[in-house]
Amino acid sequence: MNFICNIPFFSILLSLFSGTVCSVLSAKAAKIVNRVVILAVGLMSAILLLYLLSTGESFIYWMGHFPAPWGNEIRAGVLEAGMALFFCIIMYLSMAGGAHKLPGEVVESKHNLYYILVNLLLSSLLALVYTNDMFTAYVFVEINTISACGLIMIRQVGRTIEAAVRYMIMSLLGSGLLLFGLCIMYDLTGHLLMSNIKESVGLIVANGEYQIPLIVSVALMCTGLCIKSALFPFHAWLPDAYGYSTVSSAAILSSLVSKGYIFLLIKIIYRVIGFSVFNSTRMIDVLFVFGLMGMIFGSLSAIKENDVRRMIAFSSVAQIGYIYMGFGMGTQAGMVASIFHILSHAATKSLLFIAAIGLTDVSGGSRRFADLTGSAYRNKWAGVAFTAGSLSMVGVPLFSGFISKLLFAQAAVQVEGKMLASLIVLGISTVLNAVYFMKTVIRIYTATTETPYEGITFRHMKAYAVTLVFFILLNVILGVSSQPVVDMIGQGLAMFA
Amino acid sequence: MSRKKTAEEYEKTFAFRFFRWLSGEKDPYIGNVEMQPQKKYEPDHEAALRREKEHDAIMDKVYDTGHNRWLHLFHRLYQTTSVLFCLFLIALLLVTVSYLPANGTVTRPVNNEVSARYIEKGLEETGAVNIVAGMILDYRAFDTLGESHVLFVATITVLILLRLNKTEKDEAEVSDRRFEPKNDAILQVVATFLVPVIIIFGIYIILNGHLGPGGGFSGGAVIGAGLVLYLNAFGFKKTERFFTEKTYKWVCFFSLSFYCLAKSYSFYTGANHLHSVIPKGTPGAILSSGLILPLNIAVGLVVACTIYAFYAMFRKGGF
Amino acid sequence: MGPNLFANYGEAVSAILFCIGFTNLLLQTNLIKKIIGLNIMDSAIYLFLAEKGYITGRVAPIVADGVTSTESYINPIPSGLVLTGIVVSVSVTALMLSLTIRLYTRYHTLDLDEISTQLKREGK
Amino acid sequence: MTAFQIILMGLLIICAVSVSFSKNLLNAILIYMSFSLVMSMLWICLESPDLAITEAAVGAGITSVLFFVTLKKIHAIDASDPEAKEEKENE
Amino acid sequence: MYLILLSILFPAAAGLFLLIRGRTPLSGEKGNTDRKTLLALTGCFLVITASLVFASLLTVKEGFTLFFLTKTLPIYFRIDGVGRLFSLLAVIVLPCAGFFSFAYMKHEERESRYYGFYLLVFGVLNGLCFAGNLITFYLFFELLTLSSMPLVLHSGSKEAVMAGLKYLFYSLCGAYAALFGIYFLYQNCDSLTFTTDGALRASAITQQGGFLLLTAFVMLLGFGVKAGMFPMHAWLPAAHPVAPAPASAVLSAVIVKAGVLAIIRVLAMFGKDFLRGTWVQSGWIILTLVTVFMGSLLAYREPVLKKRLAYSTVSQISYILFGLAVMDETSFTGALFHVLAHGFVKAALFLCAGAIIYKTGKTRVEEMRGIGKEMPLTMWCFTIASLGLIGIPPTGGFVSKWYLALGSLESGLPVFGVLGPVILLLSALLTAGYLLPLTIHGFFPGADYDYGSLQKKEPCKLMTVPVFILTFLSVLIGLFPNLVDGIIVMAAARR
Repeated sequence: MNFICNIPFFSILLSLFSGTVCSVLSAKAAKIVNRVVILAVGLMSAILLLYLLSTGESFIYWMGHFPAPWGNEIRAGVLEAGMALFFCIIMYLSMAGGAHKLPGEVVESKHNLYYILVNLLLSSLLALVYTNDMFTAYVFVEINTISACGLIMIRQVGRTIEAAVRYMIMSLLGSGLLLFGLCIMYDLTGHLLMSNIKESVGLIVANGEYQIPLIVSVALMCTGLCIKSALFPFHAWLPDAYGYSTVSSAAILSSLVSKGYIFLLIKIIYRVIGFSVFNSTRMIDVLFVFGLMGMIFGSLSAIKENDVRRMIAFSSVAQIGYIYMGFGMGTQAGMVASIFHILSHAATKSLLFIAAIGLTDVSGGSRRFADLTGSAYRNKWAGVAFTAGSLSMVGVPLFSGFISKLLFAQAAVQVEGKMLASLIVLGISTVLNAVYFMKTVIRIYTATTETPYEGITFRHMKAYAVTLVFFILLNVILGVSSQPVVDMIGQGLAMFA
Repeated sequence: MSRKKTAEEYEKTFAFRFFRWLSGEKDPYIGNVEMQPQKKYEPDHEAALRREKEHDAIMDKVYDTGHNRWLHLFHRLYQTTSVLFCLFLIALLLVTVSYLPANGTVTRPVNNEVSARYIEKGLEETGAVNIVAGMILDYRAFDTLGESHVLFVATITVLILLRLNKTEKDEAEVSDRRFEPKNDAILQVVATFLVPVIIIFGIYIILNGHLGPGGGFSGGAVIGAGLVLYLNAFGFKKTERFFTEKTYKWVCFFSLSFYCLAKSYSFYTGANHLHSVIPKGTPGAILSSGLILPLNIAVGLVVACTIYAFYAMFRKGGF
Repeated sequence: MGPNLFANYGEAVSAILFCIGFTNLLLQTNLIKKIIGLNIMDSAIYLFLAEKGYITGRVAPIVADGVTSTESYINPIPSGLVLTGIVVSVSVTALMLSLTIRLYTRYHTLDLDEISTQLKREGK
Repeated sequence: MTAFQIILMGLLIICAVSVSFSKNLLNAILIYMSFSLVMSMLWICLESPDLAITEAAVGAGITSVLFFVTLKKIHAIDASDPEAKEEKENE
Repeated sequence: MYLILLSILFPAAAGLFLLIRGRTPLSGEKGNTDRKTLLALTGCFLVITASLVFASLLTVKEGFTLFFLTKTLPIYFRIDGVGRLFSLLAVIVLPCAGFFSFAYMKHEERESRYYGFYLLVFGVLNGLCFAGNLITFYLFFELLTLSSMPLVLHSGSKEAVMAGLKYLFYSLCGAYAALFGIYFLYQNCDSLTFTTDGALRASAITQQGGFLLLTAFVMLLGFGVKAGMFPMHAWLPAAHPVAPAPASAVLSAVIVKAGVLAIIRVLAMFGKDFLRGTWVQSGWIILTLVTVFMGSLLAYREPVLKKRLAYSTVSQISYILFGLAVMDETSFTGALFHVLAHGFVKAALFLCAGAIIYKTGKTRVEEMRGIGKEMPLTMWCFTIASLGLIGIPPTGGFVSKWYLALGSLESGLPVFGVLGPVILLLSALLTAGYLLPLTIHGFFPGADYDYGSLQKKEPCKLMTVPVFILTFLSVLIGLFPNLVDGIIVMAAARR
């Protein structure tokens, strides 16, 4: 076995171990460890990705001395490695972009705890990405949930604690359903490993035995993950959680945590149930409908919002709707579009959160639109970044948002029954997006004659500005050279089968 | 014959609205999209206060469920639908259960080659008499590694939520003790007898984890419970002599690090098909079954400390 | 209805318990009862899992007298999974309870709806 | 054995339902404690002694203690309800 | 190849430079010098850009691909006949209006922002004209909307912001409607590169003909928003009165034409043979005729000068669209000719209106009695341009309308072949009705006019010269249509 194949294992264990290590370090050292770990994992994932692209085959890695159905396994393919790399990039940028807010919002003595949470979150995301075992996935979903909850309430104002409680309640409902579905699946197949379950599911479908439990199990697992990733009717916790937590948390939560669950769902669809079996259940129609509803209602709530960060949070609801709509189409193209949208949305949404914090900082900390007037002149970098993010959200060509919408539309055109609905909703939602994002952009670029607030120059926020530049670059790269990414996603999905 | 309409009357007609739309005078945004003209900033505290009061009044009106019949009705409706939904869920699950393979039989899919190998070869491959312990700490050790980190991250969140700084801590302790007698004699006497027994029992469970029922987690929980009892009987002063936040931190750190590193070694050797140097020992002996015993000890330490930490955090926000 | 409802009475009970827990978690306004509901829900799932492993007439998977034949022991896998699961649910319970304490010190109520009303009243 | 199991399961359901409908929080917690104990007995019946030990230590022990402490904390915050002395429930 | 890229990127970069660097000119001595440098810079930029565009118009023959957006979607540039024509229009009108605004914008705030976006618009327009496939075109179409919006809401008053938003939303909705058409085309074409006549696969036409027709109609409507076609024309009269006059001139003379260019492209993609005689054509002709007539009628009733001119734009653009909708060679020539003619004339008219507003502050038509006595030069230009818009022989308007009517009659369409010219004629009469009174009352204010208070208010050279140039050009193409014919024929051949 090639040494590079150890990388998934190393990345998970490294981030897990760094969490433990941070618990005895001072805040400063913990911060450094955190950054180094994220960078190292990102670097390793990049190497792994290159290696996998060159070999063109996925591989299985034993977690222990025992082969397939007896021991735990992790599995790495192009898609997994790419996701890991992307998660690391976003996480690093989010941490860097929000670092200057941390001292003001979190008690000094709890900083190292924050970094523990981030490290563990990273490790759980990596494990979710790489795992080949359902029960391992469940355990790491729990780590993910708890550390996300910690990220929400690390800034201890009333709102965040309330949001954390709501988040936990919804998440636990989701975990419960997921675990129950998993148990039924275990009962039917007798396996916990994804590849073995898939074989057995194939047999079950072929025999026509246990049809109802199978469908119920699939439905339970899907519902659980949908609840956890804040699909439309289950999004009540989201605006407060994203709107009031410290900014790095908001960026990470919106762009990574929910995406981790969605990626797990993709794995379940492809590697556990099988794409064709999944499509034959009615589940995809349900996902489709809720996705469409999310797209509309999320945008409508965002339009009504008078608080910029909550507005961005509501926009997340709409964007998650897009992803589920892609699932609901039930085609390979729809899936590719959804996965691309995961990337594009993660890049854009964290950019928006980080840019928004720059704008609110120069408006006396207020998030109301009235106070934000002209803030783009006071903090030029944040203004430009916010505009770029908005353009991407609205779907202007050259930004990543356009490509994902293009892919969705292309996928929709191929699906007979759902074409019209998805295209129309896509159009409406895009226009609604344009309404609230362009409104904000105009607002922040409306010059005020006299402001009580001080501006900020480049010199005082070097790290912040550089982060923003990287984010914009990421967006533009995704928007301009999307073909390699799309190819990679296609290749990764092919490896899934 | 045309009748001259007044301006007001005319404004209500369809033709007026049509022509207004035709000539592009109708603005669909006014009143719909928030966009107000630029005003100079004038700090106006009175207005702000007044606004706040009005806001409060409105909120009172909206959320006073006692008088707001519609909201009340909505709540009722919500609850009814939720109950119905749950009944539906029960029915669905029962139907599902009725289609599942029959319970207690050997022929179900669950009893396949996986469990067969655990039972048949478990003893020789892991060295653990307790097959469950062998399974969770060797075959499926990655899950268990995750599990102990769940506990760890939960402690971290509890620390974030409840840990107080020095001065707050003292106040918290005072208020915590308000309702209970200090140094309850009965409790103390009972505790003197009970605590060592409990703790020894816990240690037994941990050390016996690979030989019989039990293991790190349950043993750790028992020890933790013993510590909690001790704390209740003798107060924080006594326990702080041997157990402080620092102790907790380092015990946790070393146990988890050991766990992580040991498992990493075993994963690494396993995946790369290297020979592991850890001896299996004779099955049934206390020093046997490779890494399972040390891992059980590590887990036990972590759990005991964590449970004590939970309790102390809940009681006074630190220890 | 399938053929095995009465044979699977354990699973049926666990399904009912699951739903009771679910309802509690969803409907109770009181946070502590919500948490109890959560615990009941988790326990129900563990019961369901444990029922999976049980085979009539066999004993717990602790090797006695060196007998390692499949015929003598029940399936050990569910027990292991439940063991892991219980730890998870304890952690979550502790976290939820500490959240409850924080929330109560801040808002002096355990009712989530009331808290959101208060939040709106604060206007922040 | 089966009859015993069925009785235990009936107890479980009774406990769960009465938790849902009990007005007093303390009662609810006590009932939940007994729920855990019944559960641990059930696990003995299902030939899983590991689980029984763990459930007894955790469900009936630690979790309940944490519930009681929480309840006590809450009453302490209110400083009005003096009947919060039931936190000495371990093992 | 680099010339094309340069002529797009240079003005854009220059605009961004002004936006980033520029600060509001201060009052006093320092502000004055600041302002002078700003103007000098902008002037240089405009001239350089114009020469770059001319150079690329003359020299560049081949298209090139910049990069690939996705595997089958290249960003591709090429200069063809139609693009050349529109680019010519832009490259004449934009510098003229730019120099005009040097004088006009003197007292406005935040000039650097205005010029920055002005240059951006210039660059984007060049990109739009040189775009070689539909996706590239769409990219610049969106960018055009976004970069021209700040020009509309420049003054920052409530009306301006609302008008800007209105413009933005109308345009975006239209563009998205068109985008869905593009998705379908992408599905049913081999490539999205502009062709002369139809790029649809034959199989697609037979299988999904009905759906493709719907798509075509939606795309026409979507791009028609930008061109101010009837159901979605309302943004024009809202945006024009609030925008600075030179910005209105650009908006009306060039940016609105982007919609026309888009529709020409769409038409070419679908192919005339595919659309001819279908319900799409009839529906489209009806819409254009309604717009032509309604626009003139509304302009006739409108008392505010700039708004009147805006309605006039609505009406006149639909002349062009009518010419396209007839799908006949002659009328197509007429339409292209009208693009130029209307561009020059409308720019001149708006600049005149701007000069009047700048000097006298009067915005309503009835206030402008005797204006010809006060500002004779401006009013003469106004009059000549009006004649051009009405279509009186020596001007360009006559030639284009002649071709339009002729083509419509030749096309042999059942009803519209005859109805079209009639409505065009009616509308021309209305045009005369709403433009000439201004001249008449301007020069002959009547007996009761108080000549005592009369004073010369002729604006400075910076204002008059651009107006002269544009007026002169509008007459020139009327006198010597052959000058333009070369380009038009080329455009018509390679559309």
